[in-house]
Amino acid sequence: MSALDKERQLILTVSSSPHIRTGEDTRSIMLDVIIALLPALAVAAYMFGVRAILLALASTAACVFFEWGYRKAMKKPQAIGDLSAAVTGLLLSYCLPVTTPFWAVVIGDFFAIVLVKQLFGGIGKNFVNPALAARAFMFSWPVIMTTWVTPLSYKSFFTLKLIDASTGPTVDAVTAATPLASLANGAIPESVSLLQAFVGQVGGSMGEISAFALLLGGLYLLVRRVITPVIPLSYLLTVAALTFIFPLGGNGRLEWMLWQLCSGGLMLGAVFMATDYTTSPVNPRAQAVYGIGCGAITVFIRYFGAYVEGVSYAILLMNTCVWLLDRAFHSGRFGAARKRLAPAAAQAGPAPSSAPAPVRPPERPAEKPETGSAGAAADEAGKASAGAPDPKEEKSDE
Amino acid sequence: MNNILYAVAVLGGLGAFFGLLLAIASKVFAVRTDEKLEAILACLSGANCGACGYAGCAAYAAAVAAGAPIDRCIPGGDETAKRIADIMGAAPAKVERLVAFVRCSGGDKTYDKYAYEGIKSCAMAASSISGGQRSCVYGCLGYGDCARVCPHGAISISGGVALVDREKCRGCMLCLAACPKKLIIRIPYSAASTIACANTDRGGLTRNVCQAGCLGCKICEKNCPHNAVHVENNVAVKDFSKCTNCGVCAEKCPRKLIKPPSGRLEERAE
Amino acid sequence: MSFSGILSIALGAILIENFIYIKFLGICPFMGVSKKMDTATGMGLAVIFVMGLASVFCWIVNRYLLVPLGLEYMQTVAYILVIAALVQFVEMFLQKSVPSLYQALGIYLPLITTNCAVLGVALLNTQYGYGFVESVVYGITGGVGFLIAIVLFASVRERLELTAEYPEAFEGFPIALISAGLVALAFMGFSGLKIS
Amino acid sequence: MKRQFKDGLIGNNPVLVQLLGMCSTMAITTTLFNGIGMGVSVLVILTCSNIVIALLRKLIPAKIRIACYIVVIAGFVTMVDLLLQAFLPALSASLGVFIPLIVVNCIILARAESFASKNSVLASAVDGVAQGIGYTAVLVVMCVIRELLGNGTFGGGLIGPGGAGIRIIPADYSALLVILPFGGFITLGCLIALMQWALKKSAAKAGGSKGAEK
Amino acid sequence: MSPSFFGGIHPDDGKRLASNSAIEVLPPPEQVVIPMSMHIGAECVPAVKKGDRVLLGQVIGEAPSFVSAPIHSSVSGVVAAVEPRLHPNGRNVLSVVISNDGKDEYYEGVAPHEEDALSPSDIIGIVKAAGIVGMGGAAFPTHAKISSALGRVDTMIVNAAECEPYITADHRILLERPDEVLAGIRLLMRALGLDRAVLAVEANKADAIKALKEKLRPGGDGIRLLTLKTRYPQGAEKQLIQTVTGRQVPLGGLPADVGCVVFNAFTCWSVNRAVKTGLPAIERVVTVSGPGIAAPSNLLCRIGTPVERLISAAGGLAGEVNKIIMGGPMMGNAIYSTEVPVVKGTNSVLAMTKEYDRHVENPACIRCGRCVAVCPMRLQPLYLYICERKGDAAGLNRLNVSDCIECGSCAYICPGRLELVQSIRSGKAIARGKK
Amino acid sequence: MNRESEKARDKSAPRLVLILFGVTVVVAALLGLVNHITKDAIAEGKAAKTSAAMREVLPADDYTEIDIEGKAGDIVTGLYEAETDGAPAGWVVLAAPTGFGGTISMVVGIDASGAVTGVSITAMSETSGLGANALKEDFRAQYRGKSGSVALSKYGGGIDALTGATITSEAVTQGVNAALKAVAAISKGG
Ligand SMILES: Cc1cc2nc3c(=O)[nH]c(=O)nc-3n(C[C@H](O)[C@H](O)[C@H](O)COP(=O)(O)O)c2cc1C
Ligand SMILES: Cc1cc2nc3c(=O)[nH]c(=O)nc-3n(C[C@H](O)[C@H](O)[C@H](O)COP(=O)(O)O)c2cc1C
Ligand SMILES: Cc1cc2nc3c(=O)[nH]c(=O)nc-3n(C[C@H](O)[C@H](O)[C@H](O)COP(=O)(O)O)c2cc1C
Ligand SMILES: Cc1cc2nc3c(=O)[nH]c(=O)nc-3n(C[C@H](O)[C@H](O)[C@H](O)CO)c2cc1C
Ligand code: SF4
Ligand code: SF4
Ligand code: SF4
Ligand code: SF4
Ligand code: FES
Repeated sequence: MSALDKERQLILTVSSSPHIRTGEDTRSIMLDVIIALLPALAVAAYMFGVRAILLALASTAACVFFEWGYRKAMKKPQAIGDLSAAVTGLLLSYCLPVTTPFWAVVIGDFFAIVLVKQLFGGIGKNFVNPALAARAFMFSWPVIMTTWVTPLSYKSFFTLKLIDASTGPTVDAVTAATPLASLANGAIPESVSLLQAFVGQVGGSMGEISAFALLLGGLYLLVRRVITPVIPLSYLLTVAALTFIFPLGGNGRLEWMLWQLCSGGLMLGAVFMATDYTTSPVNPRAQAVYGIGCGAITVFIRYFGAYVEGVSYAILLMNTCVWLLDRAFHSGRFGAARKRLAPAAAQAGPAPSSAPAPVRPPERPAEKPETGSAGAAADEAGKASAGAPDPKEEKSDE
Repeated sequence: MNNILYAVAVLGGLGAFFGLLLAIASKVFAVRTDEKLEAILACLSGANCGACGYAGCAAYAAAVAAGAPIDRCIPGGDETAKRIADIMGAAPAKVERLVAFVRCSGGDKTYDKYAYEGIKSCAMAASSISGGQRSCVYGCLGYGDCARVCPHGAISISGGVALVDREKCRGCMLCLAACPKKLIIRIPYSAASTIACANTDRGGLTRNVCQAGCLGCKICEKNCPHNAVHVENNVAVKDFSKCTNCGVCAEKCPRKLIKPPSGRLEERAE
Repeated sequence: MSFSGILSIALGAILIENFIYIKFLGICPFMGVSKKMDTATGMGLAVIFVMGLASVFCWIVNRYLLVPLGLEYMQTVAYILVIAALVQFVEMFLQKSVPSLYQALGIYLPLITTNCAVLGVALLNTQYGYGFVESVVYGITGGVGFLIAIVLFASVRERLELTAEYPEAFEGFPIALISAGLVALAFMGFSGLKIS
Repeated sequence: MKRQFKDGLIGNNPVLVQLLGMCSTMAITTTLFNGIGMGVSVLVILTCSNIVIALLRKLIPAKIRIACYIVVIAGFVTMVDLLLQAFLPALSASLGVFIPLIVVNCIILARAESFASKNSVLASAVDGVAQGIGYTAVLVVMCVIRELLGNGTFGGGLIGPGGAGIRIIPADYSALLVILPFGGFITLGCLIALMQWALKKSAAKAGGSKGAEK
Repeated sequence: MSPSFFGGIHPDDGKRLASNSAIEVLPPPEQVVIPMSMHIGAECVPAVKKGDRVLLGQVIGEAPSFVSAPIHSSVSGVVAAVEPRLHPNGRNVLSVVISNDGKDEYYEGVAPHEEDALSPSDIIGIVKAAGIVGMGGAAFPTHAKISSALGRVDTMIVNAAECEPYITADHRILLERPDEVLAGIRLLMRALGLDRAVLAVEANKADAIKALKEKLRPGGDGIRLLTLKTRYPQGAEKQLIQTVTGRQVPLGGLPADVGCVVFNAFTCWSVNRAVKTGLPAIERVVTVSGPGIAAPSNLLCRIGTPVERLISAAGGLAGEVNKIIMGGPMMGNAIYSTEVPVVKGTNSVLAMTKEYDRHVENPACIRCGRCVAVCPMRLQPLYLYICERKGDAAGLNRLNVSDCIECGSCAYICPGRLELVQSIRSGKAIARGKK
Repeated sequence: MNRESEKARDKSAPRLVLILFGVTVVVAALLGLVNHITKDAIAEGKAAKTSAAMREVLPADDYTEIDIEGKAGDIVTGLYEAETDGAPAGWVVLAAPTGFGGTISMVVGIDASGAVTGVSITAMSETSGLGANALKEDFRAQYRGKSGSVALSKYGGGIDALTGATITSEAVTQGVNAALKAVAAISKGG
């Protein structure tokens, strides 16, 4: 021990490089997601009354409780601090009708956290989206899951009564068909305008109604680099393209497409649920294929399925393909495409001084390193994001 | 009655037809098969249930012939496994049961050179820097790589040192390879005591880094009536072929590190 | 047999009434051979082959032997006899004549003989009153449904094998069954699908 | 013989330990009636086929033994099927294609191969009954759980008003998905997990006491 | 859009701490500890024994093979011991311990060379004799690199990116001695028979770029100054080549395979000094910085000086220091004793305080994919981690674990705080062992 | 098992054939016997079920099948003319529309005036608790007395859909409509 060490009584820490880490961690990311979800909650509260907030709070609390309880029971280190359970709880409440009784939500939360997430080891280890799986499970009570309240129909902001599971909606608010139900029959809804659908004055699950608020949240996530645009864009573009090319019921293509984009859980799914890290691919190209798959299945179910809404099942189905996709579509290998790029001089052998190949000017764009493979669009999308995810750092001038 | 006749005719006809077909096919398409393989196949349940994880009984039989574990046929159970064992060759002759032993008593009796942060694994810590955080570079790191590979849960970490439970250890010796410090040795199950240290530095240096380490004082060597203990390279080593379990060495060791191979560390120290 | 008819049988067999996730036929090989993706693929292909073959021969036996003689009640016995013999025959044939194919598919054949899905498809063909083409389409696409189901599931299991940490009691089949349940949940999205 | 029964129920239970016959276990366990009906059918067929195969075991050459077994089994299955259709049409309708599919239920062939073909008639008969009871027990447990959670009733098809079972959970609260395929997978998964846990626990206990003896 | 490499990160570069401190000469210590292994390649054989008197610049360790570099005494004095001593890499390495007599008597071989008369092979000979190794981190013997590049390259790149946070040694040398660095570059060009070179500097060294621009003869000597985007790991060899030339070093290949050779700026400076003065590699500039250093500085110190001395020369430690690093924060080694000496490849000593320690006890991957997005080698660190934890050698090979340059970008960015680099390092061993 | 003797037994191919033949013959004989015993009971059971359903929707003494080849759509699978005391009492239509979980087999009774007298469902695989509620009397009763064509309330008709099971409700409605149409075609033609 050196004198210095002795003098300062230093017990130094030794660890592997790197010795600095970004300030972002799981908790801060999840916090960002929660923040991004708030506008949609605000719209829900405005449209459906205070019950929307209560439902969200109850679901969040229950998820956090189950996460804590399971890990306690299994004697595993606690992990509620990472807030991922809170995100799951919040998102589950978003894809339920505002009238869902609390007991049903709590069962859903239990299902999501215990059976889907923690049983497989907790965050990062589950293979399907907990909130969506729970929503699918909650179709055990179809009446609850398909009872929609007309926005702004409550008599008082604070008094939306629960529906009673046995007698159906005994609400002092009016139940309504969602635009999706109408779209499923090939008809553009008459009672609401597209603008209303965009801002959220329509029936539907409490958190999904406002495409606008969700896009706002998505924008926040993009700016904070929590998500990359690959999945939401490829998802939405696929739905847009398919509905534009194949409009139903003789409707105008553009109008039909816009209605499809603004209705149902599409925005919520594309921005917040298909992007769930754990259950989506990590390679940008695979992400693009995943988004396209989600989009195609969504439209397929919306057009041909028994369910008017296909988003949750589309995402769940694609969840099961994640491992395959990540394997099949990883992004090439550094140096694998070198032959094409090697300069003539290097191969010509000695005498470089007599005829040195000029150094490439840096202005010339580098050639695309990968060989152009299948799915050029996916490739492009992948590339677009590849640059993007450099995480935001503490600025050097801080 | 006609009906029954038809039934007999049709089904009997089908049976005869397919019987013939298979009989001919088995001649025409006869493939020479491995005797052993056939024998193994005959032992299996034949349910082709896939429970073994292979594509049917034949596939599993082939795998067994190629060295796969013999106890995977679930419907067949133990009996099948036994019969396959017979086919695959005589069971190994009875040998002295060997168990694993960790040659270290340091752990909490050493001090840490630094605070280690990182993956909790001996291999990682040892390969990271300076042979791990412990002051003694020979000793057990206590992150339990050995315990993780032990299929029988025989190893636990006690007082910062890995400890093998001789009753649970089946002598597979997977732990030997897992230990980056090469601290684990085989000893006879019956051995009453063994030297739990591997520090080959001179006594003074050892004393500096560990309160329990072997000083190479040779007291054990001198006292052993059977010439079974020797200090080599500054650390005592026991020759089990000579040791009679008389216990003199353990008694005389000033550091009390000649210990029985199982039991908790504290008990051993007594 | 119109194209849309075939399409709806195919979609039905692959997605809506998936043999594994919805109909529960052929679970034993599905669970047994889904640990690795490549064996799962081999199994899936072999199932397609056998289900197609079974559909063809059972239809012939039913149409030209059993029905004319009023022996429909003997379907089960006749079908299983046909299937068992055929599979064994094909296995011998492949082993001798096309060893490469035998290595790829043949080794899965014995496992398939005693598989609910194969007898199931023959019985269902009869129950649904399918004609020859329909039977073949249903048989093959039912096998395709099996292939998709088992390959997807194998990929999920590979992932779980590497990353998941479940309680010890769930080791092996339990966690696999629960995972299969979650995949079945996702497949419910296709229920009630109607192609018009 | 007592051991054989214990094995059939727990130690070597065909479904929970040997993991055989899972298709029917998951597919038809939606009401108690189904479960008992299926269980008893399998029990009868298993016992009969075990007996016959044990009788014939010396006679049948190895090459065609599977074919012979299958034909025998299929014969019994068809008989049971016809009898059910004639005398218990409701059960027959609700079990549907799964009655003929008993032919390929791996349990029966597995027992034929691994037990009946190597043992005496009596032992084989006992084996058939024991394994059949083990199978039936699992089916009944599955049925009770799934019917209760998924439909809110007990004893569906057997008791209660119009054979609809006794309602325990109000209809609106029962979790429909439990009686759908999804619920079949999950319930069986949990049951097997429970079994593995219990076996491990008892093994540990046995091991512990053995250790103590030493 | 200027060409660039794939991935990468933007950590806070922390260079403001030391970038304005001029290089100070650190007086040689009373005792130097000179390890016999300071480079890639064979360990040197001690040429002296205990009690010998040695002079400044005298060879005390002889290179046993071509890929190795001789080691010289950095002081004059008496050999106090030849024994294993703690090395910055954490292991005990055979070292020559010399008690400094304070006289700095030069060894007779230390004399300036007649620069204009030198042939390329003379230059290589001088570099070899001077024991110059790459100063950019890997410490590959420079003469070996030149020889293997001879006749195969068309582009020489001088790596002055210095992309690692906090380090300012190259920056200061460029700013304060631009002439000497440029002269070194010209010498290396001559040795390689090239008439062009690219001097690549990250944009965050504006003053150095300005100083260099003033010194470059306009159009005359073939050295082009290229300003790079500030992004880590811009200075990694393969990435730098890609940025500068658009070429990708092939799998398992060397820079020469794409006609390039890369030298660190300080290496160039050392070459110039060896030719102009005859002084071998006995000294180097070390940045002593980091949040835990009271007065961050750039010190020109003798090889073999204990780190402890550097720290006290920089005002000592400040704040709750819990980690001392040799090298940069992204790739350097944490040391546990400040007794260890400065070696040829040491470019910095950093002291980090507690608030920079973001280690967590139970890291969990959330599959966010950031590690994949930032990996400049296009690897998938999360999957490497999974395979390593399972000991899956085949999986590691399939995922090309050996391509990893251990830049640390993935571990830096990981919000789940996985020890990705540590795991990958162990994964490389697993993959090699069971190939 | 004794492998030596087994091998010996395997030798002759005719033996294989004979044994398999023997086994199948015995099984077939037994089956034939069982079938002989149960055949009538099964047929009776089936007939009883259909006729019970027929009697439920339209009580009559006698039902005679009418050939409807090509006259009704895919959904209608059979049509019977009902007679009471020799006088025509109406028609009974067997229909099989597709619901949520597959085909729904139903029987529709239509009286001489063309109004629905009853709807009965003989087989379905709809989800219990949802689509299976169509078996309930109060749902089926809604169709009684309707003529011409029927429709769900949401399309302006008078039939309230089952909660959460629009598809099943639509299917049943479709079946009734098909029956009405078939009868209309027959009575016009006949
Ligand atoms: C075993 C080995 C052999 C090398 N051989 C050569 C060589 O022949 N020519 C060359 O220019 N560089 C050679 N290098 C140097 C590398 O190309 C590279 O410059 C060196 O590893 C330092 O790179 P880094 O600091 O980016 O890691 C070699 C490196 C190693 C490890
Ligand atoms: C991740 C990474 C970052 C590096 N950063 C630098 C750097 O900033 N400056 C530098 O000179 N060398 C850097 N190197 C080392 C170079 O790859 C290369 O070894 C060096 O430029 C070769 O020159 P040398 O042999 O003269 O050291 C880095 C290497 C790696 C792997
Ligand atoms: C598990 C489950 C079972 C279902 N079973 C039926 C069913 O038997 N019949 C039906 O028409 N719809 C069934 N559905 C579909 C939906 O309940 C319903 O068709 C869809 O949500 C539209 O309902 P609505 O228009 O009646 O509100 C089922 C859905 C689920 C999740
Ligand atoms: C962008 C983003 C989206 C998320 N979406 C979901 C989601 O849809 N459902 C959910 O249960 N958790 C979601 N989470 C939380 C968390 O990642 C999820 O519970 C993991 O599946 C847990 O392993 C999300 C987290 C992030 C960062
Ligand atoms: S790994 Fe093997 S040898 Fe080591 S303790 Fe466990 S059972 Fe004994
Ligand atoms: S014995 Fe070896 S492997 Fe086991 S804890 Fe000690 S150092 Fe680690
Ligand atoms: S950055 Fe970390 S958390 Fe994200 S995918 Fe990579 S290893 Fe997992
Ligand atoms: S350390 Fe390796 S895996 Fe990680 S980013 Fe750097 S090159 Fe990629
Ligand atoms: S019971 Fe084994 S495959 Fe169905």
